[in-house]
Parts: sequence; structure tokens; C-alpha cells
Amino acid sequence: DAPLLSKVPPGTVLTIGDPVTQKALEVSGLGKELSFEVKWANISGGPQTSEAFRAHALDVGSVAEIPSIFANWNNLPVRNIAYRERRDPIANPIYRFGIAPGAAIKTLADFRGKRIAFSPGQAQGTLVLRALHAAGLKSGDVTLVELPSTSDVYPKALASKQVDIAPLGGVYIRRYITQYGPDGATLVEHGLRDDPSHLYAPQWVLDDPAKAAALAEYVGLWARATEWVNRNPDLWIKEYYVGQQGLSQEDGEYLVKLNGEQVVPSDWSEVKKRHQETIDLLADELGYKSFNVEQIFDNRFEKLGAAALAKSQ
Amino acid sequence: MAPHPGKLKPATKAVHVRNLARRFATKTILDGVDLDIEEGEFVALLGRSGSGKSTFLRALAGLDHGVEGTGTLETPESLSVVFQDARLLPWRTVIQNVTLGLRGSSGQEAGRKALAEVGLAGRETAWPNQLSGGEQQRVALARSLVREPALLLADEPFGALDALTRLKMHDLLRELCARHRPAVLLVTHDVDEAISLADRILVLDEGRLIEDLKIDLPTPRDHGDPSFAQTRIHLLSRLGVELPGRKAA
Amino acid sequence: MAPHPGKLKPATKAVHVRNLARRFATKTILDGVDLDIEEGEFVALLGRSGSGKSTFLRALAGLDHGVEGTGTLETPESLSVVFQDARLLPWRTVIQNVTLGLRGSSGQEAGRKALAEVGLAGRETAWPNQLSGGEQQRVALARSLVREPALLLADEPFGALDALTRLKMHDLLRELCARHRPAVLLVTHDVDEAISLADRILVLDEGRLIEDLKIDLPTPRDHGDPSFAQTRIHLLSRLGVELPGRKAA
Amino acid sequence: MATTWDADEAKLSRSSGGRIVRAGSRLVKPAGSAGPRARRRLGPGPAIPFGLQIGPALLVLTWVVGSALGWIDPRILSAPWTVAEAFVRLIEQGRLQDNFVTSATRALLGLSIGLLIGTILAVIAGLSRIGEALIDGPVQIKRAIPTLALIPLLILWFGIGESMKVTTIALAVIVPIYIHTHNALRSIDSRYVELAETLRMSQKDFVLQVVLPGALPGFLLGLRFAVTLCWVSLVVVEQINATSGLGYMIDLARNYGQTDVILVGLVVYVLLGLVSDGLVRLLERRVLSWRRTLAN
Amino acid sequence: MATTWDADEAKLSRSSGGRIVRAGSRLVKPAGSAGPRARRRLGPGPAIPFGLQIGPALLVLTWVVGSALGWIDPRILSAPWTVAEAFVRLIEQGRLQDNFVTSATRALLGLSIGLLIGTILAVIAGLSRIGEALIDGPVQIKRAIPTLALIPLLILWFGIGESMKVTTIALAVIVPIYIHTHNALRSIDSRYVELAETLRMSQKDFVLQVVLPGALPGFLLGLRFAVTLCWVSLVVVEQINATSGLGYMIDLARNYGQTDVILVGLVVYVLLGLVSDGLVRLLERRVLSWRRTLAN
Ligand SMILES: Nc1ncnc2c1ncn2[C@@H]1O[C@H](COP(=O)(O)OP(=O)(O)OP(=O)(O)O)[C@@H](O)[C@H]1O
Ligand SMILES: Nc1ncnc2c1ncn2[C@@H]1O[C@H](COP(=O)(O)OP(=O)(O)OP(=O)(O)O)[C@@H](O)[C@H]1O
Ligand SMILES: [Mg+2]
Ligand SMILES: [Mg+2]
Repeated sequence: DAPLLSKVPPGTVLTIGDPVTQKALEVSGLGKELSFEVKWANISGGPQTSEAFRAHALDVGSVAEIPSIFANWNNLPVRNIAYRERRDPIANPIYRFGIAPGAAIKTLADFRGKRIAFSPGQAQGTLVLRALHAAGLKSGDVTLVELPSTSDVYPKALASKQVDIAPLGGVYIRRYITQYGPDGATLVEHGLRDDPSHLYAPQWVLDDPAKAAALAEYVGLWARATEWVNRNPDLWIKEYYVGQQGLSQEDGEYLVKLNGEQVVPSDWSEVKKRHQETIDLLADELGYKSFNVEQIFDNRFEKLGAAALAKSQ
Repeated sequence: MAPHPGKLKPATKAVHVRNLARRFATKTILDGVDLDIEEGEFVALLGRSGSGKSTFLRALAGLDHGVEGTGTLETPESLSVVFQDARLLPWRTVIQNVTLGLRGSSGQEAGRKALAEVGLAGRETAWPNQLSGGEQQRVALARSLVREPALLLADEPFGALDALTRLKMHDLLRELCARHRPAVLLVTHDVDEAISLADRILVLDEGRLIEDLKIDLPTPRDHGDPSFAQTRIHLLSRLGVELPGRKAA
Repeated sequence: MAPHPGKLKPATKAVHVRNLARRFATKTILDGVDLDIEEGEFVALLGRSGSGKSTFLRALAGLDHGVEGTGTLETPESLSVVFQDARLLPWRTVIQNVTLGLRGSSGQEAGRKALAEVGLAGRETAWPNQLSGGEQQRVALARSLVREPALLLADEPFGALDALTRLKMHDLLRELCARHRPAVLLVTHDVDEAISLADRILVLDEGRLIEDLKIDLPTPRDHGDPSFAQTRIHLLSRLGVELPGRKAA
Repeated sequence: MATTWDADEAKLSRSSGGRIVRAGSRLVKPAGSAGPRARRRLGPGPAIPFGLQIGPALLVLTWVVGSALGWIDPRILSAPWTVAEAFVRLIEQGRLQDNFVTSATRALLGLSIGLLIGTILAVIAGLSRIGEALIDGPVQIKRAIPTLALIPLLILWFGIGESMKVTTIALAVIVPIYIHTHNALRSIDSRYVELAETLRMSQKDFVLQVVLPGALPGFLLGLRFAVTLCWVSLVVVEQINATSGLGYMIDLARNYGQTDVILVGLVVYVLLGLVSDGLVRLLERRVLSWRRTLAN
Repeated sequence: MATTWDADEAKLSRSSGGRIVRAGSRLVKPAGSAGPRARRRLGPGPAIPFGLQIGPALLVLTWVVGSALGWIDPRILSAPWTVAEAFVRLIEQGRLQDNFVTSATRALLGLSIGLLIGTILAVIAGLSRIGEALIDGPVQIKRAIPTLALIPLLILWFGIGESMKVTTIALAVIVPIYIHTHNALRSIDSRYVELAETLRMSQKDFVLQVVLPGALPGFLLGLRFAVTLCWVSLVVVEQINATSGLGYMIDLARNYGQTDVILVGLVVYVLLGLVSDGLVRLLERRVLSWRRTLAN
């Protein structure tokens, strides 16, 4: 890989699909520091982001760990260029397993023989596989019920006892327990790390020196925006959750608490190790060919986030 | 108009109409028509184009839902209409059109016989749009005759027929009347036809029946008979044709 | 049949037909018809119901796409057809139906005038289905006349008209013929009408023209005239009506 | 044993001898009022005032009563008043209006473009066999592919901006407009085509006076599908790079499980659908006033 | 200056005096062959053999040539041979057949149920104002709500098993069948209704001989929409608890970004759509043979 340019050439335009950071940059005022032109796209989620990449309609997106893996298995060369995680990941997981009312399931080991909602290709689906793996189970030991994880399909499926177990995230965790707790609905912690969050970009963008330089600058701002959100939860709730996303103050507070604090490490060796395990697991379970994790990380960007944070403080 | 539903006429009247009025928007078409037709009586109705003959027939048949008007009407329930247009269902074959609503194989048989009587044997499975204008009209006639109604309302049923076929259809109609004695109200533009078929001839003009003429000629009626010719001249004059030396078609 | 497109007849022939044959499936309707009509000539066509008169007219008008047949046909391009059904576009008003395809305000004016001539002034904006049968037929007539064609093909254009209206329409047609001298081919079932209007009368039977009769009576023609009566009897016999003492309608 | 059939101002009775008696006066009001009925009427009879609103009203009633009596679990279907509150809240915040305006712009733009293209394609394919050969197949192909599966391709060709969204809606609208208009056109009675041929009409007059008015009933039915389609398509297109719009609002609410907001969205959809369809039906009644059908 | 209009066995010429001359013999083959054309024909003329297949064939050709010449980026649209390989691979693995059988079962079951219910609802609503008041609104509401948004409710009522899938498809099918049949029914010429009234037909005969055959053209158009809808709906329903099926195959491939498998799925959809539509059109030609329209 060619070394990154130190300055973004004039006339560079970057299309960025990272709506949360977009809002953080706007509220914090950090956005004014961008030295190149940005076109914001309100695109999130792996399949959509990858589709936009394929169409050359997007230069960089913000997702969890899975999309870059599947993209590389399916002829879309992409690489992660930034990574952040939660301060205390086990205590602040993104997902918890919702248990249908009346199903006697207390630990991962009780999953044997149960019906589990499964969305292949999405983070929740991978989490199910990893949880089974952690409990020493194979996917054949349970019934995987394929359901899209969108909307309230999972809570509804649990409540109507169509499945015994389903990974829940965000406000759905709390809502599920408040609504169906009285009927006997419970939650099970998986004790796994489900917190990785990446920026990733197609190889052809990374090969463009001008765009790569712009990405480098963006990674720095992205890290600072992350830090800004950590420090200004009240403003963030007001501007983002309530103001933009239309949630109640209460929901906003809950989500901020649930997310905990996000940190940008300056070293990727840990995450790469875990990532490799995931790749191997998925390759094994879904019949793909495993590959080396280095193929999907662009090491030129490894230090940039943490460095920008250090510099700004 | 006050309704008189209680005053039922004796059953020998097939049609009993009092003070019938019908209007389209501002145009009054029928304006107080009174008429009685005896059972088995053959009445012909003449009138200019647009004088309201079809409107009157539709009122008798009870088809003028939603047309403004007043009056009392009494008709047998078993009536049959030959419309001015042949009105064959385009999606049913000829025989299906004739036997529409009839049940069983006896209906089929009767339909086939009626078709043969109007000269269309062998055309049973043709579609209506494969028939000539006169053929369509004859199918419509067959459809009405096969039902043997107590009252036959026929709106120019022979308009599209040539002289020979028309004579045959006259004979057919006479025969049917002799057999079942239905009351008949026949709308026609042909004065000779009216005179040679009807017991009584009405002329409709400006919303009223301006003529009600009993025909007392012997049957079969001779067109050359002087009283026939006189009746013709009288009726034509009532229709506005006053050309001595020039006989209307 | 060998095509003879080169042998164009002299331009005084409005219609030139040789050896025309038309078949529906196995049924031969026209079987070698030859006909010449001079410019300005008025020809009437008689024939039984189903004898093929409409089929012949449609062939002349060039409307029988896809009907099996042979023969040579030559007609003026400017021809106009009055169909056996009135064939008004139900979604256009009466005046729009008359002026269909005509351009500009002169077309409108002519349309209005033609409507008045057929006795329908004031009904310009009515929908076709608000007209009586005879009124619809007159609109169709007005639509044809307003175009002043070189050849007028009319398929029973007076079938639904009463005696008086029919006489008026005869006069109208005569007047038009006197003014523009179109060739006319008129299909009718009324022998008297044919005799009183036409220069020549044809009878179609079993696919052939079995009669081609020049009418040399003075106009206006008197229905009482003995040679008129004789012609009538002759034509009726050609149509199969042979009842001495009984005159066909 | 006379049976009275109709008590409306007049009498229709059946006497014992199988006779029908009708008497009395009737004044027909402009539309749809029932006069004395002559014989058993086989059609549906005159329209019930606001008849089409009865079904939806009953549904709403069921919802209200069911929720009030606790038959409907509010976790499954929020109560009407919860939804009403959300409605008011969204309007106070200005969100509903904003989203509506964005969506309406997209939907109506897509609808107009689709209408125009669909009609033109239908006329070309209807009147020429070559046009049909080139146009009909691709339209059928478009129709056979689920919009969801088409989105990736549309993104490829039109990017992720407004043009992709409007194009998707227009493409959705083209299908019913084309198919209905083409079908209606091809179903025009050949007698009228013959008439046009003998009148030596120009192709333009033929299209404007015979073909289009004759195909109008079919076109209007297509329009009824098109007007709801343009709203329904929003849910799909506004998943892609939208920051406002009704579809986006529902999507966002689904992410956060805001069932009341979702229901507000659906209620708005239903209202839009019913109103759009109602408008087209009104238009239908006006421009097809020449028809005499079972309906009137 | 005679212009020859048609050289097929016979001659039609225009001579200088504005005259039309036609001569020669013609033998009309069963359907659609061109005889000598009389005057300028305003209709589309006789059908081109395999005309409807020309458009799709051209599209495929463009795809093949574009890919072969490198005009189409294979990352954006896989080359036909890549898709063909995937096709062969999927068939060898037995996946395509299995998925097809599962999906076809669901689709055809949903189609049959939807057809039956839709037709019955349409007849009831078409012939009775009360029926219309109760049925029409709910159908319009169903149609105004995007299927995607309806899925959670359907899960609640019908679970996530086969019955939910078949119900969803049936509900989708009901809409076009109902609307088309209802519309066609209401559009039946009142002259035929009058005729039925004077013939004292039973309600049953009226429905079977007048209403249904008269509404058949509309019903068949609805059927054309229904047959593609039942396939298209698979993409939505097979997201839910499916382990096989064409929709499932596409969904899975979309989640993983397997563009070649998506394309195989789309090609299968297109084939299914074209074949289904073609079958209905064939049926249309057979059962509507009484019609004389612009098309023939
Ligand atoms: N629906 C309608 N709306 C308005 N006017 C109508 C309607 N139906 C008929 N009319 C008018 O009422 C008059 C009488 O019509 P009707 O059909 O009864 O005439 P008719 O005597 O049968 O004439 P014809 O011998 O020409 O058939 C006509 O002038 C006609 O234009
Ligand atoms: N499309 C068709 N298919 C089959 N037979 C047909 C078709 N059109 C007409 N015919 C038949 O051809 C014969 C001639 O029909 P045509 O309409 O020319 O008769 P016509 O002389 O005009 O009779 P009318 O005086 O009753 O109108 C009729 O027997 C008719 O049934
Ligand atoms: Mg009349
Ligand atoms: Mg004829």
C-alpha cells in the first residue's frame, strides 16, 4: 500500500454513510474542520452499505464486524480502516438474548434443543453462532429459525412463543422485559464481546490517494466525535436521540447508558485475533473458505484515530 | 297522483295503465297515457321517431328504474320483451342466448325448435357477432317466443328483415298468438304491418295516445282491400303523412 | 384469380367489381359478384336477411380484413359508410360523433347543420345512449352526409324510422345526390323505397346478383303508377314473395 | 296476497294472479335515489350514501371498542388514543408534516412521470405490433421482479439520491398504467375501429377521439392502482439514504420499536390510500358519465 | 402513380384520382395472417409470431454482448456466463429445484385461495350495496398498507409457519382479483342487466350467465397481476422462518452479497413471471374468443 498523503488534495469529494458521526460532527462543531467536500448518505447496515459500495455510490460506511467479512467472500474487496470498542464490553453488550415467556433457559448451555431466531449475514446471526460455539454446541444441536432481525419481529416472535430465544438489541431489550416480564419473559447474558464497530471502505477507494488521504482525516475526526459523544451525553440525547431520531428523553437516556463509553484503541492486534476467530467460525458453519484477517484491515489507518484524540487533548 | 293499488282490474285485462307520465330532465315524453289491453289482444303502437314508444314499453316492462314519472301500471308478471336492439349477450352462443335462464333439456329442445322456426337451424353455436343484422333480430325474437309469455312487448322486431322473412315471421307470430293467446304490444313503423297483424292500433304523439283504432277486417287481410287502403291513409295522416297519390313506404 | 391491378377502368365508373368472392369458414357468402356503378348513379341492393348484403358493403369499404376471398375491387378513396347498426361512439356526444375527424369551425358548422337536417337540432350535446333508436340512426346518417363522399354505402339507413321521418330523409338524400352527385349503394328491405329512390336495383341471392334492373320511371315517382306496381311485383317475386292479392309490407 | 315491495312514496305489489301492480308518483333526485322498483332488480341498486366509508368505520369502531374493553392487547396493537396522542405529538413537533411533504413530493413526482411514460408506452405498444414487441416484454420483466430485489440494480444505475427514489416510484407506477391502458386499448370494440377507418381519420384523431377515450375506463382502473402504489413504494425507497419521509419515519420507528409511531404511519398510509382511490373513483364517475352500467 | 401497399399475394394500389384498387386472391390462414390491406388500417394489424419474445430476447442479447465486450462491469452486473455457472451449480447441488418446489407449493396454494376468496368477495360487493359497504373499504385498506409493514401483524395472527406465508400470499392475490372483478362487474352494460330482468332469471343464472362471463375480461386482467404477485410475494414471506424457497435463496444471497445467486433468482423470477403471464394471456385468447376488438 502506498503511504498516505499528508494533505488532502483540493477537489477531493468523499461520500460518507455514517449518519451518527455526521450528527456528532454537526452538534460538536467538529465538522467545520473537514478540509474536503463531504456528501453525507443516510445509509447503515451491512447489506445496504455493501450494495451502495458496489454501485460506487458510497466511499465509506460504518458497521459492525460482519459485513466486511461477507463482502470479501462475495467479490467485493473492502477493508476496515477504523475500530472502536466499548469500555467494559462484557457489562455493556449491544445484544442480550431474550427468552420467551415460560421457557426455562438460564444459561447458554440451556440453548440445546431450543428454537433460536437466526438472521444469517447479520451481526445478530453471527452472535448466535458464537454463543453456541462458546457453549460447546453445534448449530445442529438447536433449531435455528430464520427470521429477519428488523423491527419488532424478534420481540413479537418471542411473545407469541414462535421461538424460545432471540438476540435483542437497543430499546427492544428494555421494552421486551417491561411488556412481557409479567408473563415470565427473561433475558440471558451471553458474556461475549459483541461491541466492535468499524469504518470500512472498498479497495478501489483506498487505492485512490486523494480519497485515502481524505479518509485518514475523517478517521481522526470520527475518533474525536466518538470522544465528544462520551463527554456530552446530555447534549447528545437532546440533539440526536430526541431531536433527530424522535425518541423520548427516557429512551435516549436508556440508550446512552446501554452504549456505555466507546474507546478508540491504538492497537488492532486484539481485535484482529477475535476477528480471525469469527472468520474461522463462519467459514466452518456456512461453508466458506477461511482467509487471513490481514486481508481486511488497512494497517495504514491503525494509529490515526487514537493519535488524533491524543493530539486534540 | 294518488296511488290506487287496491283497485285491481278484473283479470281479463292484461295491461292496465292510468295516467302514466315519464320525463327525462325537462323533457316530458309521456304525459298522461291511459291504456287497457285485454288478454289475448294484439295491439300495434305507431308513432314518430322519438315520440316515446320505447319509453312506454320500458315503463310497461318495469325497466325504467330511476326515470322520473307518475301513474299506475298493472301488467302480468310473465312478460317478455323484444328490444329495439337485438340485445344478445355477446359472450353466449346463439342457442345459449335463446335459452337464457331456461332449465333442463326441455328448455334446450324448445330453444332449438324456436331457432329453427326463425330460420336459423344450424347456427346454434355461432357467436352473436357472427350473425347478420336480421339474423340477430330473429334470435331475439326466438328468445322471446320460447318463453310463451302472457304479455309480449316487441319493439320493432321485424325492422331489419326482408319482405319474405318478414312475412314468415308474421305467420310465426300469428301462430303463436293462436296457440297461447298472449297479449301483444307491437311497436312498428310499418303501417301495413300494423294493419295486417293487429286487432287495435294506437298512435302515440306528443306524449299522448292520439288514436285508438279497432281493426275489424277479416283475416288473412288483403292489402288490396279498399278498407285496408282507407285505414292506411287514415293512419298515415295521423302520423303526419298527407300526400294523396303518394303512398308511404 | 389473377390480379389485374393494371386494368383501371375509365374514371366515370365509381365502383368496379369483378369476380368478388368472400367466404366465412366453409360458407361461401359472395360467389363471383361483378358490378359497375357509374359516378352519380343511385343503386339499391335488395336481398334476403343473411344473403350477404352487409358482407358485400364491407368488402367495398375495405373493412373485411382477414376475411377469406378473391376478386378485384375499385372504389373512390372518398367513401362513407352508414352501418347497419348506428355505430356511434358512446363516449362522444352527438355533435362530436357527427364531426368525428373533421377539422376546424367549418366542420363544426357543417355538423350542426347536418344534425338540424335530420331533425335533431338541439340534441348536439346528448350522449348517444340518450337517443331513441331512430334518432341514433339519423345521427349516423348525418355523420355520413356531412362528409360529402364520392361513394356512399348505406346499410339500411332508414330501418328504424317512421313513415314521415323516412320520407323526410328520402328527400334529404335526394337533395344531397342532386348537389354532389355521389354514387350511392343503398341496402334496403323496403322494395317501395328502393323503387322510389334508385336508378337501378340489384337483388343478391345465393352469393350472386340475380337481378340488375334499371328503373326508368319519372321522378317524383307515384306509388300508384301501374309500372311502379309491376316493378314491385317483379322484385318481390325475385325475393321469393309470390302472393297475388297479398302485397308485401 | 299482495306483497308490497317498496314503500318509498309508491307501491309495487304482487297480486295473487302473478301480476305486477305499480302506482304512485316518484320524483327522482339527481342521483341514486330509489324510485318504486318495478320488478326484482338484479343490479346492486342505488348507492348507499357514504357506503364505502362504512367498512373502514366499522374497523375503526372495532379497534376503539376492542381496546377500551381490553380485548386487544395494547402490546400487540396500540390503543387508538395512544396512536392519537402520538399523532398530535408528531404534528406538534412538525415531524409528520415535514415527512409528509418530502414523501408527497417524491410520490407525486414519481406518479406523474410514471403516468406519462406508462400511457405513452401503452399507446405505442397498443397500436403497433413492433412497439409491442419491444415494450411489452420488458414491462412484464419489470413486473416479475420484486422491487426489493430490484433496488440493488437501481442503486447501481441511479445512485442513492433522489433520482433513484423517484425512478423507483415511477417504474412501479408504469406497470399498472401500462398494462391497464394497453389491455383496455386492445379491448376496444373493433366496430369503432372500422368506423374510424371509413371516416379517414388521422392517426392523431384516431388516438385522441377513439382510442384514448375508449381506453379511459381501463386507464382509470390502472390509475387506482398507481395512486396507492406510489405511496406504498415509499416504504421501500425511503429505506435507502433518506433523512425524511413517511417511509423513513416508519423505518426509524421500527428500529426503535415505537409501535405508536409505526401505527401513525400506517394510519396515514391508509388515509392517503383511501383518499387517493376515492379521488380517482370520483374522477371515474365524472369522466365516464356516458356509461350506462350495472353500477347505475 | 399507383402506390402498392401490400405485396402479399395481392395488390392494393392508390391510383392518381384518389381511388383504391384491390385485386388478387387471399387465403386467410387460421389466425393473424395479413391479407391485402384494404385501406389504411388503424389497428395494430396482425400479430408478429413470437413478437412478445422479441423484447426480452433483445435484453438478454444486450447483457451478453455488453458483458463480452467489457462494457458491463462484472462487479456491478455479473456476466451471463457467471450466472449460468451459478445456475448449473445450484441445480447440481439440488438447491434450485428444492427451493423451486417449496416456493411453487406456497405460491400456488396462496394463489388458489386468494383467487377463490377474491372472486367471491367481488361478486358479493358487486351485486349488493351492503356487501360493497362492508367489503370494499377493508380491501382498499389492505392495499394501502405496504406488505412489509403488515408482516409483524400477520406473525401475531398466523405465527411464523406455513399458514402465515400462504395467508400473506393469498391476501396479496385477493387485491387485484377483487378490484378487477368488482370493477368489471360494475362495468357490465346495463342493457344486459335489463335483459336479464325481463327474462326473470334466477340470481344464480344471472351471476353465472351474465355477470361472471361479462366480467371475465376484467377478471383475467386481475389474474395476470395475481399470478406474478404470488411469485413476487415470496421474497417478503420467505424472509420469515423459511429454510428453502426462491425468496429465501435471494434474501440469503442478498444478506451475504452473492450477486450471482441473486441474479439466478431474478432470472428464475422473470421466467416464472413471463410464463405465468403468457399462460393467462393464452387462456384469455381462448375464453374470450367471442370478442371482436382492436387486437384482432
Ligand atoms: N336517457 C335519456 N335521457 C334523455 N333523453 C332520453 C333518454 N332516453 C330517451 N330519451 C329521449 O326521449 C325521447 C323518446 O325516446 P324513445 O326511445 O321512447 O323514442 P321512440 O318512440 O322509441 O323512437 P324511435 O322510433 O326512434 O325508437 C327521445 O327524444 C329520446 O331522445
Ligand atoms: N364473422 C362471421 N363469421 C361467420 N359467418 C358470418 C360472419 N359474418 C357474417 N356471417 C354470415 O354471413 C351471412 C351474410 O351476412 P351479412 O351480414 O352479409 O347478411 P345481410 O345480407 O347483411 O343480412 P341482413 O339483411 O340480415 O343484415 C350471414 O348468414 C351471416 O351469418
Ligand atoms: Mg324506440
Ligand atoms: Mg346486413
